[in-house]
Amino acid sequence: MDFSDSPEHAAFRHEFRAWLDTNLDDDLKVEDAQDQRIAPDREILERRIAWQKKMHAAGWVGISWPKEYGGRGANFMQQVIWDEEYFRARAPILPCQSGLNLLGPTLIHWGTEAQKKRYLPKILSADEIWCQGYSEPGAGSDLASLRTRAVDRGDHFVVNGQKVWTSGAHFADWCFLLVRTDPDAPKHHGISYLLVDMKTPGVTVRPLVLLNGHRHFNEVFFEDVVVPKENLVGKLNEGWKVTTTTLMFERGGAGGRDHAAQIARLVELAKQFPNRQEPAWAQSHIRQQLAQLAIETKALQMTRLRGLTRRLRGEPPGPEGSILKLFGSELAGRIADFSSTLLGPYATLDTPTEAVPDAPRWLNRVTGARQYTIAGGTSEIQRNIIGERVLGLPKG
Amino acid sequence: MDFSDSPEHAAFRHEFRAWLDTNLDDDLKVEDAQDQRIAPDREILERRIAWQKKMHAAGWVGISWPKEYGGRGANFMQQVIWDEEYFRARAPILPCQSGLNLLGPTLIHWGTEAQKKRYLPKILSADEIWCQGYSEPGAGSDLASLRTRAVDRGDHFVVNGQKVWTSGAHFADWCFLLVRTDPDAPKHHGISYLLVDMKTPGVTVRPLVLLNGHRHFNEVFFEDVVVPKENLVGKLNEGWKVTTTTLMFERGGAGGRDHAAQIARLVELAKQFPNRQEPAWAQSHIRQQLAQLAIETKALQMTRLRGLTRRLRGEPPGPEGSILKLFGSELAGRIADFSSTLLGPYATLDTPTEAVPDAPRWLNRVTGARQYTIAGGTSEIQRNIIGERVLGLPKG
Amino acid sequence: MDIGFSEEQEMLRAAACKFLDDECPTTFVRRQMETEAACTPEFWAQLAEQGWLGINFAEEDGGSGLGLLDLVVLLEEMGRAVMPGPFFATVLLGGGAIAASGSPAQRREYLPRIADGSLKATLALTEPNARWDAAGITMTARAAPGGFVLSGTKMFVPDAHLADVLVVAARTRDGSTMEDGVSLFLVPRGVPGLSITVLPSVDATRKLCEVRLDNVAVPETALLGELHNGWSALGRVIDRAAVALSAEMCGGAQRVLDMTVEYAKLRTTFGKPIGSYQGVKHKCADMLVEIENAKSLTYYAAWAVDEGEADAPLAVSMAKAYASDASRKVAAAGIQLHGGIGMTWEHDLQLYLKRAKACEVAFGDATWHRERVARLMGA
Amino acid sequence: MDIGFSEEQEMLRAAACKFLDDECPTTFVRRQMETEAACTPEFWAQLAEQGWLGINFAEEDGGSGLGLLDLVVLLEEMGRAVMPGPFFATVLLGGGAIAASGSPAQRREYLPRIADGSLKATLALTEPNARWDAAGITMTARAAPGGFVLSGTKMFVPDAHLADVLVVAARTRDGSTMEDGVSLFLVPRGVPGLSITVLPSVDATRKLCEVRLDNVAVPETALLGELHNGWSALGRVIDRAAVALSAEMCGGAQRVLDMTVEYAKLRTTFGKPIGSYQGVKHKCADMLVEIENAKSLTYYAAWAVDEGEADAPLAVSMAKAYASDASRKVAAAGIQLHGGIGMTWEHDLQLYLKRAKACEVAFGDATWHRERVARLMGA
Repeated sequence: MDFSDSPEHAAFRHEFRAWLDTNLDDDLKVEDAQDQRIAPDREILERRIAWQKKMHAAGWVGISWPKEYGGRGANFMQQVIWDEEYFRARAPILPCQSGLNLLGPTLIHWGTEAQKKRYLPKILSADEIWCQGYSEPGAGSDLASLRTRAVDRGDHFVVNGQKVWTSGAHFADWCFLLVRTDPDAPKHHGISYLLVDMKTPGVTVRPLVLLNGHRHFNEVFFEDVVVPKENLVGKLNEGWKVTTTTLMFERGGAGGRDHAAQIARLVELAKQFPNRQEPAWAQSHIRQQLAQLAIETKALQMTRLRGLTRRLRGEPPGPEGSILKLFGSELAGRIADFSSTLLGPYATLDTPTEAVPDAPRWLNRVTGARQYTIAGGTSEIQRNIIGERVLGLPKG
Repeated sequence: MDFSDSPEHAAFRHEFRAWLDTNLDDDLKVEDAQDQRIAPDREILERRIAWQKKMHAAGWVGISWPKEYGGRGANFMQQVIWDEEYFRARAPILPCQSGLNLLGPTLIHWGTEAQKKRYLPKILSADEIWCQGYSEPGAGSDLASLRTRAVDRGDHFVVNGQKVWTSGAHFADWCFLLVRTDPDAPKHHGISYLLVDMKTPGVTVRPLVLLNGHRHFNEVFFEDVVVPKENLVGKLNEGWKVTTTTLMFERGGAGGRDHAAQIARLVELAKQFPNRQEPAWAQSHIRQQLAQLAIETKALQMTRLRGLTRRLRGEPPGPEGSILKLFGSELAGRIADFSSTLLGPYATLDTPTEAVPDAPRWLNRVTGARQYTIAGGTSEIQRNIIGERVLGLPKG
Repeated sequence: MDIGFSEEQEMLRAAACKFLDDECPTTFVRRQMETEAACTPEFWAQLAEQGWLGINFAEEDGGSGLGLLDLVVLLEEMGRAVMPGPFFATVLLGGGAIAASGSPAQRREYLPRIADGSLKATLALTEPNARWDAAGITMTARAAPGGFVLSGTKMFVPDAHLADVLVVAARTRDGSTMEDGVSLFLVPRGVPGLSITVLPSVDATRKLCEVRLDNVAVPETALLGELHNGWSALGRVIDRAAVALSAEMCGGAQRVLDMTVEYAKLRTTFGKPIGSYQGVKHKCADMLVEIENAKSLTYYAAWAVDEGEADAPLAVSMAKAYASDASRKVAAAGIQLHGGIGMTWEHDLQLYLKRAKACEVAFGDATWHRERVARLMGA
Repeated sequence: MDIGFSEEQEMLRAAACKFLDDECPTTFVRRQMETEAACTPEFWAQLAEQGWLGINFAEEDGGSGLGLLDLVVLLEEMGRAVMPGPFFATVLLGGGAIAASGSPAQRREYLPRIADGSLKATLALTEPNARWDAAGITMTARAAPGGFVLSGTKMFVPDAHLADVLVVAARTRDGSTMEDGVSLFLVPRGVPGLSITVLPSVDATRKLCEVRLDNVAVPETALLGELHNGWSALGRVIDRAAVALSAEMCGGAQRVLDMTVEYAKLRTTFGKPIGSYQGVKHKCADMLVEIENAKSLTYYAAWAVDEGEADAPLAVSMAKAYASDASRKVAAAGIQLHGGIGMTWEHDLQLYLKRAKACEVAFGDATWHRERVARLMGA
């Protein structure tokens, strides 16, 4: 067992860190690493696209993709180090993140040569932004019960239906979409995986504003949308198989790693904060709670590393991602709750004050914490997955 | 709304309190009011039988029973006051408690005149001790799936099967028993309610010792046990209906009321206890936790009183008993957990020490706390009842 | 003992419920959130008409002379409706302080106008130290010819920007205890040296303000209650406010549970209503338990305050502590069980989540009140 | 980075698992619980034969020179088996202290005999104040002609009644810090003035003792490590003990989960296996999360201690805090999900519940270690 980097990995880490230190401008850095919006507005989006192009030019985008497709063929540990350093630098989410993490690996595995050639380069270069068309109203956790239909019209499909919770659809050029192509087949069969140009007539995007006012998610409506046959990924009616890989990547990637930074800031606040005249830190219940949050954060980090080790040893991403998702997102909620215990009424202000200059950020966490235990599979679903797939308990 | 006694009720309370003060000897008082054993051993049982006789002679037993059956016809509020005062005095459980609270009301409602005359007086006088033969191995929460069978042999039944979790069976003279009399009927039909003399040949009692070493529960085996026909209560195959009343009484009665006394003692210990050189009470996390437990205890008490009000206004005992059972038993566990936080290793000693003379009592709570969230319907079952019967959510 | 509401109280509840259903649907609430006033003059006039603005004032002060428990009934319904506007600030805080401390002349001057809707008020208590007790009061009021001069900063003052008059707590001397030396002053809007800034905050239906007093001169008649001895009445006003917030939280949480149960019966996943899964069902059961307990403690606290019971302060802090936690937990669980839809701006749950958070921390959060419970228990 | 166990460690685990399955079934554990020794001479000899009693000692001291992480593997299995007897007291405490502080002569005298099973030891650290840090040590050792005289009372000393030698922590001077002035002494069993009382306690597989020293005279050679400066080595022994207990708790909790999952698959209610209900399934999932996290922190702490990392003390306290809570919660959940049968003497769950409680509070419970984490974080 060894928790430290090997010399080669340390060198890789050093190289990337140095590159980021030199190249990442302060005004690109994100204030809140838990903010998963690819950009709050069009202007910032453009800046982030430029940033991805710069990263790409230096060979830092899609490093785990095979060399033949423009990646570096980086091994898993290098990808992990990339993530850690990128995150540590407070670099912004890459605008093509869903293309890089979800569609890209899927196409590399299932796509035709023509598809790979057509789409992969523009993901890396940020010339095309992708969104993920999976969730539907009424389906919720039961993703496979989707009802958006694609009807075969010889050389093309005609798509009708509605998707929901489509992140970044308002910025996206393309959408990778799950549709039902055989309504008579059992739920998990008869689904196909299509690539849809968002400019096709009949595609309408409507914002789904969150309770904190953030626009990130959308509803996307499809009305007689024509999709060429060559945009089918994998075989007809086998889209569920195509998508399962991607879903595992999504779950594995969740579980905020911003916790440690938040806790460090709360310790700082606790020591300064003139709560009840003595610093809050002088009260043992504050220390107890902060220590507990720090312990849980460390536990999450170490459990994540143990999972990575299994991957490093060549095992595929498994349901342990659910443990990280479940615990990490619940922990984010506990940290937010504690911030309100510490800051009292200051945690309700959406404006900086002398005592708590970063109050708005805490307020955003306090009201937004539930997002993490819902989006990407609710805590209830994660517990089902753990119970059934890890522990082998029978389905309900 | 009025949280105080009316003048008549205050007088009743005063009378009973005064009687207890005069008549309850110190050596009869219970150390731990959460100890629900009718007696830890035969000798104490005899003393408690004598105590019940004394109570009975003074007219304090079965006060809510109608006068014609030896009670006082006390109203519901008087019964509540009786409970509160009896409990407050740390008087021991009456040996005939299950006869008084469960069988008695059932017989008064469903029994024949002959049955009432035969059994009721000896419940009041403690001349016959009863146990409740409901639970079975393999049935658990699903009480109605019981399999102990009674076969009709003309003038008598022959009973075969096994009961489990039978409190006090090792002291009992009689058992009120649920048996299946029609194996072909749907689960809740085909059950009958029998009275069985524990001295009948074929009845065997085997102790089920608890993890804290307490003997309270038993397994009871029935092998070709002959039960006369006149010992059937209610109609044949309608035992489930007969028993439902009793079950409601049981649930309504649960939810320990010893919490406040325990918390008072913990406050005392926190102020004295030389934990880390300063008194534990000086640490805010100790104060926070004790305050929270006190608040929850008060909440339980007030929610109980609100439920009583509904009963006082003439509504029958409803599923709100599940709220008290659920919250009260979980709270007992939280109090026990906190006692271990406060007392540290002293909470693991089964012997008095200078620092914590009552350590064994706390240890017993620490290891035994789970009892309360299991016995009498698990917390899971209570949540089902609340979800389905109070909130109207669909069955699973 | 009888711990149910009286017939009159049930009638009051039914009337409030109907009025708010009709006049204060969430479409109305959302419109008001966008405005500074968070309330229309018409709506305020209707509240006056219902007799709610003077519900607790004595009849000779233009009120109905009802108790806190009656007000609790009303507040539960207001919480259920997330009623916007300066009701809490005017009736419980400013009005409450004048009713508790005012001379007959002061009461006659202000309370009838509060009751008839023509005057709004608030209480400027808390300072940047965010304390809710006497020790938090550091603003000074020094005697000056013909009156007093006040200087200092108040924070988190509810709806100060709407108030015609502010009751300001200030220190007039360093006393032997923290309570000794606190005095109350009536400060009218627009007086020189007074500046009020609305602070954007979580609950737009009721604004919080920063109030700065820079050598604000007030006449002797501005003194409310006894010089140096303002705390004892003020403490009771704060306790009533804490009970009021608890009642609002009970009402809001009940509404969240109702919405959640309704949704859990209709929404299906994997072919069954989500409410049939124990993961949802048990969480709903826990929500109910939280709410029932919060109500029990709130009703008891209101009764104890009305009756002047010795344990009233303990009961108040128990209620506020429990209700603050319960309402946060219930709001979070409600959103969790609604899933994605519950996180949206469009869904009404957000209104309840935000009001719950505002009520939770106002006038002492659970931690603050637990500390007070401990102090009262340990005494 | 590679956070898995090595092949050798996996072999050690497999061997330990097999040995304990064969030699230490719960029937054996239950028989030992009834005895004072809680262990047979034969079983102890077998442990020696496996090389486990000297696993961490240097090879020149008769041990195998393995690290704490290797011991963690073993301890997880011992926790899984609720292995009875004075292994923890002898190997981690008494043996650990001698290995950490002893002169070559002292190590040669004691460690080989511990490793070969012919000598048992323990550490007398804690006093009636129940502290686990240097400030808790108030027992005095005063210099006397030819040696020292020790007086005072130690509490919660594991298996002192079985120890041939006790390492006793005492204060030899009032230093500038609490740590300064702590010295360690080797006190053999049977020395005049030493009295040992077994205290009945929750976990009968390992007894706790009260140890009184009434003017116990020991020679100069009894001093273990440097005079006045015993704490730094002792602190490391205590940290290793805390990691050891964490590992045992991980093993025990894993066993409880395994038993629970197995039961939940077989036991049916209302016609379905109870494990198919979310009320049970989700609780099992939570148990797994607790256990995985406890293991992660424990492995990291053991690695950090072995490597002498700067954050080792922080890592140790994080592991012990988390594992203490996790093991209590898992044991309670295991019983809850078993229902009635889990509460009985007959069912093995009680063994795990009781061991879990004993480990939870020994060498600092979660609260104690959280305070240490805060101190280390805040520094």
